[in-house]
Amino acid sequence: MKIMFFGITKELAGGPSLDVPLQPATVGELRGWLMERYPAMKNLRAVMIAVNKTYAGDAQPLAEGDEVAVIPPLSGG
Amino acid sequence: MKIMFFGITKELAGGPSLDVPLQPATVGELRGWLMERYPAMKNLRAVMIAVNKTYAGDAQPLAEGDEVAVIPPLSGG
Amino acid sequence: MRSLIKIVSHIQTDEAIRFVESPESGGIVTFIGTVRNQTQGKPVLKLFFESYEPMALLEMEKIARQAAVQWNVQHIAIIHATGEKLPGEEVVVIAVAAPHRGAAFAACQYAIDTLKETVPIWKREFFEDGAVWVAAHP
Amino acid sequence: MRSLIKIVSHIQTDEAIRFVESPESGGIVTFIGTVRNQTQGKPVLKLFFESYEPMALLEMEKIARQAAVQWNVQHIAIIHATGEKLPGEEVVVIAVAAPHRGAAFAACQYAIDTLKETVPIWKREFFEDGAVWVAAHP
Repeated sequence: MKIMFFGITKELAGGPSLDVPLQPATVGELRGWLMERYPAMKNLRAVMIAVNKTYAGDAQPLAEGDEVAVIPPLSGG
Repeated sequence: MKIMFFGITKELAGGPSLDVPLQPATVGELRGWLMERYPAMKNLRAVMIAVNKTYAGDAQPLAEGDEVAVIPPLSGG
Repeated sequence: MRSLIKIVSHIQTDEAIRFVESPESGGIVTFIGTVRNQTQGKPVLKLFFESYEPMALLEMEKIARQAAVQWNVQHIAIIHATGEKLPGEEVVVIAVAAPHRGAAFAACQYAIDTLKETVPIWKREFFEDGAVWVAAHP
Repeated sequence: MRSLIKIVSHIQTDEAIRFVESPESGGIVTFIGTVRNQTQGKPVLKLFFESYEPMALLEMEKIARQAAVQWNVQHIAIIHATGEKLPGEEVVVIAVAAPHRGAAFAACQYAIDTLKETVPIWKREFFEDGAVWVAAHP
């Protein structure tokens, strides 16, 4: 499964996207995998995950083909 | 003393200004004289008097040379 | 604080916004009042605005000063039109720049609310069957 | 309701205002956010804005719909800039037309407050001695 990074997470991940080798079953599982791989993301004020362009809770299941994005703290406006 | 009229009071007075024959001692006295001369002004929602470009209460004394204006209900904006 | 206070025959919204913009302030709130094409369902053909101009300008300046004191407004522009205005045309524009956007919103709303209550300007509404001075009678 | 939702490289304030103006509405409130030349006293050289554009547009549309439902907004424009922006340049403009001005003020403030909370856009601040992603860390 491919995930996208934005803002500071793009820097921490070293690029705008990544192929996750395993298919995580839920958003929470993906989050755990990310925090293990990029420990510096634990220092961020918050990290949200969007699935198919909508904010998703940790319980939400993930399916192949979902558009998944890592959303660091917002600062628009 | 000369007074100015605006908006609907200009129509009721038949012109933009008027020489008041006597010198009223106070704003209240002027107001009484106006309401007697133009009874239709009594039907307005409110009539304020401005002296030297500032709203004035009925107790305020009037002097010769004051710039006096009759201010019907406002509707700017 | 910079303030721009004017009564004009034709409103330039952009002039008000450009006047208050500055690299020191982060937020600008504007209110623009336009002529509506109806009043309580009755078609309006046009409006006519009259002012007691020297006093109106003084009252508008009081509003600007109060906004500066109460909400720490950095820059403010208050421009009102007089004369004939057709539906859709702009009648008033108020632009406020403040360090915090909540203050800019509050100050701009204060300015238009107070303008309607204190600034000697009068509006005559023209309908197909006649005209009235708005709000004159109870 | 008409709504104009865009992410652009250069903001045209006037486009937002013209879009929401109509003879049916009497009041327009706008919020314009510009780049400040300092953050807590530290000079800012420039900003860089990045967005997750398709999701940002969806979240901006949600704001427009909520404003329409909650405040009876007639027309709304929400335009955000991305890319490099210098101090004084415009970053965001929101224009709201509503039948009553109180509703227009409330809806415009709701729109900018919510945009900052929900729309996936990120700002990087450049100082003389480095750069930071704003609000990223506690």
